[in-house]
Amino acid sequence: MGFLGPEEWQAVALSLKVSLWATLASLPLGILVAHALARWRFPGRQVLNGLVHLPLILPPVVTGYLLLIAFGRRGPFGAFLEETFGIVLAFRWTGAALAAAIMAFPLMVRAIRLSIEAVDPKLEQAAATLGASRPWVFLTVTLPLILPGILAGAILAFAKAMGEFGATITFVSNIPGQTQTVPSAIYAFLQVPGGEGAAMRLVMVSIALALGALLLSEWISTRVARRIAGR
Amino acid sequence: MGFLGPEEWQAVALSLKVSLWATLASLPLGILVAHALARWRFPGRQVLNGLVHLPLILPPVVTGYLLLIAFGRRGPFGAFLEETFGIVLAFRWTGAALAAAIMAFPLMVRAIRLSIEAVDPKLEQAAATLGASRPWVFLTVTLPLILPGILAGAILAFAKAMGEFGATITFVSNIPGQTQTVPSAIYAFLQVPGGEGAAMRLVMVSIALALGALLLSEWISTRVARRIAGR
Amino acid sequence: MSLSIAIRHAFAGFSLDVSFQAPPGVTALFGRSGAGKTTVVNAVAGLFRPDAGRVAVNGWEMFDTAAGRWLPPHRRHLGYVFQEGRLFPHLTVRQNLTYGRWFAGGPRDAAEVARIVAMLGIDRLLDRRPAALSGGEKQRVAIGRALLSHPRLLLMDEPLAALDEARKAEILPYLERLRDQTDIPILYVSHSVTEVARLATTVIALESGRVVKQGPAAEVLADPQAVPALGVREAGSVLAGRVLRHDPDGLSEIAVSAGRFFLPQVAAEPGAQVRIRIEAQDVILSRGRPEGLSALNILPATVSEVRRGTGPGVMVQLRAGDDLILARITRRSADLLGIAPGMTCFCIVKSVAIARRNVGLIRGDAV
Amino acid sequence: MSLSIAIRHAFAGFSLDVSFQAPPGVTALFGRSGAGKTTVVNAVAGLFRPDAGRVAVNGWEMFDTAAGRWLPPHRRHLGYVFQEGRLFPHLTVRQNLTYGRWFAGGPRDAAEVARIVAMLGIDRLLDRRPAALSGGEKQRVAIGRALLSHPRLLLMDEPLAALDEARKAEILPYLERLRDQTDIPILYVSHSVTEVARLATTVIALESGRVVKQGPAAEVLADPQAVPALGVREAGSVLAGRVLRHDPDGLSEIAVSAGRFFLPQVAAEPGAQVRIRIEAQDVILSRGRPEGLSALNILPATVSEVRRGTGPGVMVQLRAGDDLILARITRRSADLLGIAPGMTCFCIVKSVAIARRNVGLIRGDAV
Amino acid sequence: GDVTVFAAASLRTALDGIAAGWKAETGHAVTLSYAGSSALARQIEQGAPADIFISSSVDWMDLLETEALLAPGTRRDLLGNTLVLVAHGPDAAPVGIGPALDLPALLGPEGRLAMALVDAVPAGVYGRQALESLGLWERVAPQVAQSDNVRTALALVASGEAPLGIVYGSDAVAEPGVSVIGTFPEDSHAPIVYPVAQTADSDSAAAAEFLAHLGSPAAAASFARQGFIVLE
Ligand SMILES: Nc1ncnc2c1ncn2[C@@H]1O[C@H](COP(=O)(O)OP(=O)(O)OP(=O)(O)O)[C@@H](O)[C@H]1O
Ligand SMILES: Nc1ncnc2c1ncn2[C@@H]1O[C@H](COP(=O)(O)OP(=O)(O)OP(=O)(O)O)[C@@H](O)[C@H]1O
Ligand code: MOO
Ligand SMILES: [Mg+2]
Ligand SMILES: [Mg+2]
Repeated sequence: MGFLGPEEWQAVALSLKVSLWATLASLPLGILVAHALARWRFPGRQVLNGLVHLPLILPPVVTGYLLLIAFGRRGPFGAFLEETFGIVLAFRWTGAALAAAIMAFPLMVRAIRLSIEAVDPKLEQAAATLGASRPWVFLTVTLPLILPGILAGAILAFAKAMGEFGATITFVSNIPGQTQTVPSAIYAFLQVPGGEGAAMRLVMVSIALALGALLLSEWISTRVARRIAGR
Repeated sequence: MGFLGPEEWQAVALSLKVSLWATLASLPLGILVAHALARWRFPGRQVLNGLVHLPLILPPVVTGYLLLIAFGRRGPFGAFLEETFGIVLAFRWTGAALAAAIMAFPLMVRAIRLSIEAVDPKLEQAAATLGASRPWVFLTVTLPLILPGILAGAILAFAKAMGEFGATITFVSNIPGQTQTVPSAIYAFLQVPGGEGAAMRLVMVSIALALGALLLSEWISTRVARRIAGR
Repeated sequence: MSLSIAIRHAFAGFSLDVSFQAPPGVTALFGRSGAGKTTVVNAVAGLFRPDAGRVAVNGWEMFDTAAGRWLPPHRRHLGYVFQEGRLFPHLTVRQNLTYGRWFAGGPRDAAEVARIVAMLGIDRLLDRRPAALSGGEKQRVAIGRALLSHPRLLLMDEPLAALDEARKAEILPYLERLRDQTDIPILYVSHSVTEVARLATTVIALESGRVVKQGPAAEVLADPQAVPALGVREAGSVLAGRVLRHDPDGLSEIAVSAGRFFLPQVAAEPGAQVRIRIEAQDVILSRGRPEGLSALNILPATVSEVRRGTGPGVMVQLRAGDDLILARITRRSADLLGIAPGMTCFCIVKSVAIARRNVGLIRGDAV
Repeated sequence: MSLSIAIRHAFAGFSLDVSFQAPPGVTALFGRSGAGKTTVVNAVAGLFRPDAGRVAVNGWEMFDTAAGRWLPPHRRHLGYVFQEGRLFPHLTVRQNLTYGRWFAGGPRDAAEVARIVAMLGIDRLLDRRPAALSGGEKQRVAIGRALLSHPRLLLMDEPLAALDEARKAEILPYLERLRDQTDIPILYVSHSVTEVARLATTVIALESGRVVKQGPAAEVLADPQAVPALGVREAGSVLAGRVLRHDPDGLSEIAVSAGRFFLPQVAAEPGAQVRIRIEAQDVILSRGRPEGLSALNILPATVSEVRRGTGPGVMVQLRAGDDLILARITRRSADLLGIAPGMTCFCIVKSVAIARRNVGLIRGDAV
Repeated sequence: GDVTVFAAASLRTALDGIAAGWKAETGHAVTLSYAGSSALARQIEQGAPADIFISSSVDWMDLLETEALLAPGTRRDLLGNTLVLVAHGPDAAPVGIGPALDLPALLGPEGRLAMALVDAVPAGVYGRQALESLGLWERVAPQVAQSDNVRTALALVASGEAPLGIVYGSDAVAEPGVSVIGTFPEDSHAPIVYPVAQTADSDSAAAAEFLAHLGSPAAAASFARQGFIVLE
């Protein structure tokens, strides 16, 4: 507790929560979109592809601004979600998670997509001849084979979510305990004289967490690969 | 010219230049690092892996600060580069390219690494039995097979470079014609009430460029894949 | 007709136009490398969609361009043994084996798995993953996987090519039983006439994407005109017989229409129907009944057709009882012996020359 | 010794301990699926590093755990034809073929490429990519690729298994010429005794990771004791002969030590040395010289060894001139004829029973 | 009883202290969200749960006021600031700021003048106004390096990357790496003002109290310590 103050620890906890949720909640959609882009041919495929990549191309502030306009309380989606489901994203940690998820989405999708493309379609064909319908082929053959890719995509997304700043602060502001993630806290420290020390301490915590996740994922996927190689 | 003012067009041209150079110049290193991470086992492999990912994890502003400290004229690397090679990065478009390259590097490396991991080592073995040494195996077998992955990684990096803002403005600031990239220009517009219109025009140009590159890369890699599949 | 297939497709540089009907049993697709065998099988499996055609199994239409019908592979209920294995690398051998059963929804008979595992000799391997298997081991697992999926049609693309003789000899009887005891039609691709003769009910010979010969196996195989398509070395005829008894010295006596045949230990009860393939090159002809020879099988026969090619060999078709026998002898011998249609002579065949794999069972009376 | 190999390795559940020396020529690794053949070949290629061992080719040491020596695969100058092709998918057939030549640095003889392409029958395919090839076509390209890399040792892992008989028959003579006209040793894995008998100088029989039989091909193959290891169907002996002349009716006369042999069209000039494999099951024994038979080859011989097993067959070794002949007959015939060591009798072999693939050339007098 | 305050990020040190003091005094917690004024204003437009907004720019507050998003009668000018010229190093020699100041000479041929974005970020806008009114802008403009905020501009000077910079007095106060070598005359630029107001949506009873507390002597002392000028 001496290393960081209570408000900073709060930011760390919130960042972890936001990044975890952003990753986990977007994973199913990420897998679906990656699969669609890798294996299906449908009109609008390239439009979907472009859409997925937008957050990467745009300056984060713009993404945050667009989110604010769309999902703010007064925005069309924000109002709709609040009225119909009672879900409020604006200025809540859920909004931070949404921003992080959207910013990380292109990375997640690309990683998963590449790993799907690496799966030999001949194996999927073999599964089909054995009676597996498309969804079953996916669940029993493709999915297990791309687990390392999914893991890689998820961790990449998690890491990006941990570092996301521009879109988050623009969309959900920087409210301690609600939307103040580690990067926003770092930003706030850097805006005033003498805040660098505290900022660097936060940077170190954030590096430790994200690198820890990264190493864990490497370790797991090495093990999975080794198991498949029969060693 | 009516759509954007001359200063904005200048920013667009500069952004393209910076992103292209950032991508092309970091590509050889990206391939090398990806190959090392995918296929070699050496001590410090995980440290390298972590290092590569740092820009993804850190808030961009922090990366910008660190760049400034390291590559500024007074920084250890900056001074060295200036004295020995006469290369100045601070306040030059080259510095913007460095910032963009570093921010995009983890994405590039991951994409290439995944595609290297998807190459069947049995083919590389076959090449070795035919007399190809490691570098030749890489050049004649691995490299052609991962071309789609390299292309994907390069375009991803290019897109990220086009959108990079935080690290760039912190490191090389915003000098019209020198370091004012499209995201800086957009940011500037968003800072003043009523600037949204001009910002959105720039956003559209930036989307068009990056998506164009993206679609081009998709098209090329589909063609390459089709050629390999013999269709 | 159990199997009705018509497929037309044009690749750049290769066009396929194959159409045939086959009764129940094993339909062998026979032809040289690149003739189009795998392509036909893939079209039947639904893995490849030809420009035009129709595929039906036991009247069940799986594909018909005229009617715009196209069943996806997983709705076709096929067991496909691929030329290159295609095991699931992430599953153990056991999981690979039971993969198709899972979808077949049929009875989950543990004994069935055990039986097939034992037959294929893969008990030791059940907990390994495919990467740790040898080439032949992989192929055996692939066969087991297809068999265990309770298919309505079994597609086998050179399933035994990677296996050694001993293993082939162990697996062939099982395929025979499949053919005889179930209604599952089998479409079987092979380069080996031995396998074809032993298993096939119907033979379809392909050449450059066209059917050049088709018909019941016994007919096609004993047709001197078919010899070029099958390859001279592989010519031979098939005799039907009935097991009479097993002698204590290890020989089995078989009644054939022209007399009695001796074969080493036939694995069937007395009374069982068998088919015996006699390779044309293993038949010696003699004008008189020879004495003092180590060959036990000597059948009287009448020459029905003589086909001389350009080479040193002559293909002679003989009628022995109700059966046709094909003999390949040198032109010189044919001239010396004065072989001509109508002439009677004796066919001499060594008992041991008829490999066990050349003796097949009909209607599962196997022991 | 041209090839000196010792390899020890323990997998979980399978241990390998193989050690043999072989003179120049073709060394055949023979054994059932899972015996360890591919593992040995991989160790020689340097693709697999065994726990311990030594590999040397023509005195050139490539691997020696005792000396801590280990050459990487690309420094070994090998041509490896893999069990599963492994063509480069991004290269055309032509580029695949010339890949190894590029590194070999030897002469770039365009005619050489043309010759090998013609022999393998892949001219039509040169501009395709591997994905558009059939199984057999792929394997032919793989063979060409290995041959064109000017290897010091050729490793072939069941290279012909995916090919049809006609194609096999075309490729075998080329391998023979390689064996006879160059010093390139060949380590050849096969399930087919025909191939082994035709090509092998030395036979190494493996069983469960151990060498169970080794020696010169003619000896191992004519050894009645070796029959169980090779498989009864595959037993046979090899005779040395010299082409005398080609008769106008398409038969070639061959002088063997015991007399004269007639074979269909042997592709060699008069004077050429040949080796003739005679399958034990194709030999008929007769007490007296038979008359009026369509079989042309009748050699006088003396029984030298009789080996009775538990089955209905008996393996008889005979001395015919300087050569050994193996005959497999039924126990019943052996008893009827009173076959016993020392007895003289006649060996009858049909000319056409000796497949062209069973006739090999020695020292490249091929036409 | 709690209050949420949206405040320009540069006020952090002072406001954190004031809020802590107020909480100790009244028991009411203050939640402070720091970001750029533009972001905060847009968020308030979108219904952000802010009770009080302290902006670093008059423009954004004006915008909210015209949109009727402020509680009428609550807006006032809270703080002012000075605009200073800083140089790299702890003890650079002071210069006289006036039309005679030769900035290009001070900068040298390669040197950059670090400022915040001169068209967008208030500190940059004021700086440009000052330079223009002194007739210095034309000559120095090509050498200006603009940052996205004042702190980055300051960091450029502190690290020596840029020899000179124009920042707020409050920013220069605690930065040991720079020295203030001159203060721009108050009349060379529009008044630097940090307006404060309660939002129209605010229903917090404590908000008005905290708003009042911001004008207390304790708060004023705290602001002054950070180099701000307390107005009123
Ligand atoms: N995509 C393609 N484009 C062009 N030609 C093709 C394509 N796929 C297959 N072919 C050709 O079609 C022919 C038939 O191929 P197929 O795989 O059916 O042969 P096969 O009879 O199974 O041969 P094998 O016994 O060697 O496996 C071959 O000549 C092959 O080169
Ligand atoms: N990584 C491994 N772990 C455990 N066992 C292995 C491994 N690799 C191979 N084996 C076993 O080693 C034995 C020899 O395999 P190998 O591939 O050399 O056989 P092979 O003689 O080439 O057979 P085939 O004729 O079927 O190709 C097999 O029983 C195989 O299961
Ligand atoms: O890249 Mo951004 O500028 O803040 O996340
Ligand atoms: Mg095929
Ligand atoms: Mg093998």
